[in-house]
Amino acid sequence: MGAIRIQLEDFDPGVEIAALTQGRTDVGAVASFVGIVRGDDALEAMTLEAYESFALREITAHVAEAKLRWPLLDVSVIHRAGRLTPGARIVFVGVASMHRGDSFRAAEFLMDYLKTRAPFWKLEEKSSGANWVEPRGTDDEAAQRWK
Amino acid sequence: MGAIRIQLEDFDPGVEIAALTQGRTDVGAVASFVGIVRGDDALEAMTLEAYESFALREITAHVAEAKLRWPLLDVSVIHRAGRLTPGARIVFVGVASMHRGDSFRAAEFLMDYLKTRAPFWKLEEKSSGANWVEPRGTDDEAAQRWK
Amino acid sequence: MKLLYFAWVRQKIGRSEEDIPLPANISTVGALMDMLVKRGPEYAAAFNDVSRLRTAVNQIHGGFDATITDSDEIAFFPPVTGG
Amino acid sequence: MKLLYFAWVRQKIGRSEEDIPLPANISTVGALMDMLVKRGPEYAAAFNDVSRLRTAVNQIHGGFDATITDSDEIAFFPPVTGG
Repeated sequence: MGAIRIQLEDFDPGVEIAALTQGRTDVGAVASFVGIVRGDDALEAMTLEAYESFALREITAHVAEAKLRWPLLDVSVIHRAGRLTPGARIVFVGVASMHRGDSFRAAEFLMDYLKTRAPFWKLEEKSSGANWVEPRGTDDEAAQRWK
Repeated sequence: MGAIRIQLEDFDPGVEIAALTQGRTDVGAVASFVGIVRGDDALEAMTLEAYESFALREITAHVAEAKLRWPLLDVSVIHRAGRLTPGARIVFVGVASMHRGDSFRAAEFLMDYLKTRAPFWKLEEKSSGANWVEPRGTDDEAAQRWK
Repeated sequence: MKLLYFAWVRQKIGRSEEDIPLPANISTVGALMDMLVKRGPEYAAAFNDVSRLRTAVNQIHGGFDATITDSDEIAFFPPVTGG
Repeated sequence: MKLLYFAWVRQKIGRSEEDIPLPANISTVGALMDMLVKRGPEYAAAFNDVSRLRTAVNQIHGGFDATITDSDEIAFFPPVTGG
């Protein structure tokens, strides 16, 4: 069974992928995505702050929309919060479907939402200090595709 | 480090995803795909036969092409051969990149190749008997997109 | 009513949430902000640049003219940057 | 030369590979097939419907007019169906 969770702890993508197909034989495709903290520009750490209840509600609504748009069998979205260092996993999206195209489309749709409009804020720590990340135009364009 | 393998044994998607980012902090995105045997139409088992040396050579060439098309950091392709029952994993593609769009594009490009033009043949076993699967038109269309 | 603050709004105000009663004469997010600004300079600093401020009432994005009641959850935060 | 057979081609011929010397008068895949058909009905059955047959020489797809030498790996198989 898929799950929607916001958590401080790390996750195991293999466990999450397996959970999407456990006990069923109608799944032909699982597309998944793992987002990771990049160590660009001497980034030392990134703290993710979530409006958790709002985020869970919006993620649930976007998963429901994805299930209306594509014939999906199950979906998982796991998003971490808290202080993460370069190389750490941030987010997991996994989509199970009969055919591969639907799972790829839906996984990218959910990631575009999560990376642009989900109620999270990022505090970047560098040797020069800590700064809240500002929204980026290219991410908005990615999310607009699905309108 | 990524890998290109054809094998009889099962694989662990979590281990393969982790291998793509091990020891580096420049990866921001890992898109991956797991293909699974569906139990449609009372399928009892599917035997995958590979022209292994040819398949490895063609997969390697397509990974190289993907790296030319998109700025990728690492790629893994693992394909099983042999007799598989419904629910069994068949294929894994994992693509590490800085940004999510590139990893999604490349993973789908590689899957479209693998599912349509890679030198594998499928023998389906049903209660009615065993039959070699014929090529499908919709899969060819998926592969044509990348021309 | 329950007030929630996130990111630099939270940092400037110095807390992540608080429960305060809604005064009878206040019925919009904007009027609530005017009231909070009078409570201290930390609110004035947080609400200084409204072009960079977003709000939600009961987890629904809205403008400063959104109406509020004493049972609402009202959140103030910068534009979201996603996960 | 090394001959490889896959899927129902392999099943009809009854083996997955064999090494045979290339006769001096044969220089194309098509001529090789004509020679093999004369070796027995299993080859005739496998090569019966050439519209459903594909070949590769040294792991490069080609037509029945592809030229071959004694050091080549020549494969016969149905249209690939992918993994």
